[in-house]
Amino acid sequence: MVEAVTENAALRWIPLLPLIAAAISGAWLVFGRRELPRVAVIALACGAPIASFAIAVVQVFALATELPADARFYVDNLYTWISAGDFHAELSFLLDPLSAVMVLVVTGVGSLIHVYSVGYMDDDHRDDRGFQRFFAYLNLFMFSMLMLVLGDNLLVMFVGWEGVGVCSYLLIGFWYLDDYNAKCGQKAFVVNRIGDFGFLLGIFLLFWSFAQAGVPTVEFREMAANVGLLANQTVELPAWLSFLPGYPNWGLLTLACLCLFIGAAGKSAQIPLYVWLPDAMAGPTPVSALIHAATMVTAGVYMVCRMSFAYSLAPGAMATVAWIGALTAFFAATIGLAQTDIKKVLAYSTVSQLGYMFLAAGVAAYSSAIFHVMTHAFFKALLFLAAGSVILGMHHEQDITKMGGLRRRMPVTWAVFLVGVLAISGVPPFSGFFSKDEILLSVNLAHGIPGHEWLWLIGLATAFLTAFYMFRLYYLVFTGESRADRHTQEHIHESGNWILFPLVVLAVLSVIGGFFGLPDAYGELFGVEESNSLHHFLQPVVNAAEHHVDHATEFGLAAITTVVGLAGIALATLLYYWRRDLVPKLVQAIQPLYALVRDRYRIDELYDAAIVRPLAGLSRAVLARIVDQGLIDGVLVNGTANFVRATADGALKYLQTGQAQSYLFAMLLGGALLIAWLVRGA
Amino acid sequence: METPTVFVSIFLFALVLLVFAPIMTWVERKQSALMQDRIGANRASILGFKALGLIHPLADVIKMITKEDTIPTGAHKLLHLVSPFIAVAPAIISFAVIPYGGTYEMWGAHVSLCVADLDYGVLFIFAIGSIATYGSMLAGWAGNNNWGMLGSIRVSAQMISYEVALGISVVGLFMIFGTLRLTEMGLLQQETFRLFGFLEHFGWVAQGTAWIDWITIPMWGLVLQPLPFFMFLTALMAENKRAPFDTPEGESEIVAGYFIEYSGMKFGLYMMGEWIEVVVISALLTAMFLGGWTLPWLPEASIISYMTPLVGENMANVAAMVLAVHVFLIKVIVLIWFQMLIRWSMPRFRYDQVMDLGWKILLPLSLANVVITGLGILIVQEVTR
Amino acid sequence: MGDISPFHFQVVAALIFMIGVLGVLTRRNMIVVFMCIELMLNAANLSLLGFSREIGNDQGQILAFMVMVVAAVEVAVGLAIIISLVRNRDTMDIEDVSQLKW
Amino acid sequence: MRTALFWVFSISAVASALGVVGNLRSPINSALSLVVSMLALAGLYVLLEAQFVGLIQVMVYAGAIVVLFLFVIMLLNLRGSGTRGAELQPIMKAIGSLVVFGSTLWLVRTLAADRAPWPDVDAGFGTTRAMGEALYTDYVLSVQVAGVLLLAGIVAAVVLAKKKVD
Repeated sequence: MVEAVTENAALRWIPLLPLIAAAISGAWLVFGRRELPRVAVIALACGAPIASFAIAVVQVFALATELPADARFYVDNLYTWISAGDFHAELSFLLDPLSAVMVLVVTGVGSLIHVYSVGYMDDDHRDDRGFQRFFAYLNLFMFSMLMLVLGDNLLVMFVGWEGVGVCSYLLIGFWYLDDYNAKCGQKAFVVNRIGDFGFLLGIFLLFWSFAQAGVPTVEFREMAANVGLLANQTVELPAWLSFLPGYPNWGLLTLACLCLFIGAAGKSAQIPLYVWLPDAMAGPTPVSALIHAATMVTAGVYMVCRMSFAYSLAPGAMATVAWIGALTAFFAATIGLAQTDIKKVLAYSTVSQLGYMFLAAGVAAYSSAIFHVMTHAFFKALLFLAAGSVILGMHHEQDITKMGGLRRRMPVTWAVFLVGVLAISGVPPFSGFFSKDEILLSVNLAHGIPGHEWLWLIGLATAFLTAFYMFRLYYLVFTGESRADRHTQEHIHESGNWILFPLVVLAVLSVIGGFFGLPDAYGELFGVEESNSLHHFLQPVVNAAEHHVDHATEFGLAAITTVVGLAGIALATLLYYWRRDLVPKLVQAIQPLYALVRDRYRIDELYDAAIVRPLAGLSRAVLARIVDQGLIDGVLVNGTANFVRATADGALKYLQTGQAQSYLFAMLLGGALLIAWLVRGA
Repeated sequence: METPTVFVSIFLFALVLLVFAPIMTWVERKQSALMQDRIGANRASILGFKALGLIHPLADVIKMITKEDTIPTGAHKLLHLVSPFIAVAPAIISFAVIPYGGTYEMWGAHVSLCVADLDYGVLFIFAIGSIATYGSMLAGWAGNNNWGMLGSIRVSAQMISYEVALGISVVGLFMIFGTLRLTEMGLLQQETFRLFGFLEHFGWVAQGTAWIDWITIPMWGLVLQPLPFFMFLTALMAENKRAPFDTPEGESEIVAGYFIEYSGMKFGLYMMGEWIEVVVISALLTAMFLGGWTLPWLPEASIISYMTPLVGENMANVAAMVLAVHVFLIKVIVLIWFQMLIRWSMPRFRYDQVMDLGWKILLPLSLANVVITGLGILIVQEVTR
Repeated sequence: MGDISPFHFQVVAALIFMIGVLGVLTRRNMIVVFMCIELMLNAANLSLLGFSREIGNDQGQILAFMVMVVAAVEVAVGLAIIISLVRNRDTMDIEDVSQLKW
Repeated sequence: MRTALFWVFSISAVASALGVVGNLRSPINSALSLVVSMLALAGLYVLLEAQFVGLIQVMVYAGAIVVLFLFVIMLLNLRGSGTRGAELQPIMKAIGSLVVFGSTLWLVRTLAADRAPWPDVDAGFGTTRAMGEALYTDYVLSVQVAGVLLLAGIVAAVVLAKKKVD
């Protein structure tokens, strides 16, 4: 059942170009005496992703137009990476509709952010050669992300998966001279590693079970073709897990999908592993936009969609994904209400939106999830970049309580930020409206998921909260009187063209992005057949649930969503535009709750007390003292050395006479004995 | 090759060699006299007949044989005795593999004008030549003389050094001919190639253009590998230890070097060894680079087939054989003359200059030649495929 | 004496090898010890070539060729070491060079 | 013919090998015995259809290696190294090596069983062409390694012999 594939050797250049650029500037950093000329760095760093984008556009266009809808597969097989017995893992790239959308988003948004970074990092002099180092990392990230997206099997995907983790770590701690930034990077890395461990377990489990079934493979299309072999297999849970629902027998695929989802939760910042993403804001703002909003954090969603053939056979795992997604969306949105750091607000909003995507994936609306990935990439990148522009204008001030009234001083930034806020709030016809609406529609119709009505309500509530806190952010930053100190006020300025150009492009995309996936019902209003082109493009490769509803229901639900969003906007307008004096009173009234929310529910402290400290204590007391110093150092390392020294000094050294001939004599006697032993039978 | 014909070729070979060696003394004297603008070698006479000094070799022999044979005290008697023979023997032995004519059929017998037509002919000469070192080395040591000792050290260093360049300089030629057998090399050098054939090959002129077929070049080693010819000649002359490479003798520095303690016919053997070596060098170069016994543009087979109707097959072969030997001799004589010219033109190199020439000039050039020849062969193969 | 067989060559090889061993163990002059090592190498070569001829396989000849290459290098380096030793310690006696001990 | 040549070569090889070891007067004599041994061995090689290796034996061993030995002996100007007693190692080692001698002969005797006489080999066996083809196709890596080894040896010899250490 494996579909016909078409070889296409152009694919390899999409990830290779950024790698080459990263290698050149990285090698120059290591071996060169000084930084490359700025022009060269810019040409290299921006040229590579732009060229990748160009290749991607051409190849995706060819994919969409030249191949029949049910066989849209371009494969580029570089070489056999691992060959062991029956098992072969190729280093190969796959371009199908799913990865096509992701590649376009990654390279397109990535190119814009590269251009933006030129302006943003231009006056950064915090450390020597930072400019070139930054772009080397950024290009390396592009390469890893493209490996992840284009990988034809789980192993290649895993390489990219780990690669983006490393780049994320490097870029969060980019200004490593500040201890706080370095610690944030470590936190992100460690939390991601926990998720990656689950991901690895999932890969092993899948590979093992496919091998048991006689198909040793990790390749996506082969797995999808043979997944039926595993559908009814179960695993027996050990007794100490008897509290789990469905004990004692779980579906094999359910277990595997849950393991994979742990990885996705780590990478995409879902409960309980979301804690790293807000701290990741320590990195430069373009990094937050590219990695921690637009691309890397959506890798989990992409992976779930990519593995949809397995998830579709594991309803338990699907329900888990949906519920975790919904809870994360709501939970993060509430935290977002009380944050005062402009980037933190956006970070929690990212976590919340990612929750939406998992909600969609969990109800088998994969194309909606990918649609939201795309629109979210546009407007969230836009918001982050605009926030970066604000931060630059305010001389690296990130506290929104010290901003205000920026509308006149930064008109372009203001305009694009407003577009972004409208898009994320789900105001029609901005892009966020369509994608969010489609997700909520799918949730409402997902009768297979237990408690889907509740999921829908949570989604709706999240939409309300999203609209509220985003407009709170907008009003606090751009309207009213400036609350900054005099000196800063005098120097507020609009950013340069390197920064404004990507902003404008992204603003345009945020406005029109929704029309790539305009639901069919809307299309029919304007007489367009199958207007949801994204959905129809993706449909052959993801096992999406098909649902048919009459237009009245669809428009009705959309109306509810819109009204809820507008209500959130209205409340924000009331509290933060017309009657700002009400806010302190309100806060006073719910002081304990407000403090809890402001402190992010003290989850970090909980983790610290429950996991980090006991673990560190155990490591220090037992592993470090007893195992490492006592056993390994004392007995194994020093003990071996002492033993050897004692025996050598006591006895063996007298064998070494310094006379070459006595050595030779011993050697010959040994050789003679050996020969005698070899021919003893003859 | 049947046993009787071996004796034929050995006889011819001995004739060539033994006639040449004594005459060399005369040639040497005459050449030097010519170059130094004096009349040389005109004293010895029999009943007043001087015969252009041709009687001198005879006088030399008589003098050497009748002279007292001295053995210094403290000398290693055995080695002192055998060293001269070790010096001469390799030169004579190495002649065995050099062909001075092709293979001819006459009256039912195959006559091959090559005593031992070995598969690894050139290698054999190198191997035998490397033994010649002992003759000189041991001579200096056996005489229990410090000058001799210095000569021995110089001999060994110089000969080992030049053996390296000697071998590598002709690797390019082996690559082109694809054989080490000297008779095969001779046959291959009869062939010709069209100098402007590439014009036709690339289509720059029309196929079958007449003048392109006319302008042909014999595939002599000298044509194919001009630089190695001179490098090989240089290395061989250095191996032979004659001026300008005569540092091991170096009369003005270490008196007479390794043969300082020799007199009489033993000394004569060293001289004879050198002269035979001159002939061997010329013969070897002729066989490898100058087309051996063949005439350019005129293959031996066509000569035989042209003459057969006139004089019969046997006589045609005999004629071709005689012609071949003479062609070979003429080429050898030209080369001998060339060596004499060098020997009397150049002053002696300093010792470090000898080493520099061997290690820093000849060796890198030879290696470069191997690489360049390889590239050339590849290009030719690629183009003509 | 009869016709010879490949086995005869192995006997010759063994004899020469053992003569080399004898020399290495009993002589003190470093250069002579070194020559005896060369004898042993050559005996090994003879054995290799004998077996190569016996089974009609040229791998033994290749191996012998490589042994010669290694021997050439070994002699060059070894003699350089001996020259250096004689210059610095003024001795050729292998028993005088025994500093490398406890 | 082959039998006769075998006896000539093998007897001279063994005898001159004994000469290398037994000549206590001067290392020069040992070196000369070594040359004879090498040449005799080359003869044996040729009897074994290994013409190429035999020629290389003459060129490398007789032509270069032993010359190098002689060169060093002359350079260091060694004329004998004293009395007989000073040359010989303690009897123990001689006895030990005789033990090994005996065991080796026993090994030879053991191996002597089931020896095929002379198998036929094709005409190309051991020729320069066969060796060259084998060396530059199947064993090309060995050739390259040998080249690197020779280079290293040249450098090492030059550095070692160049100047006084300390």
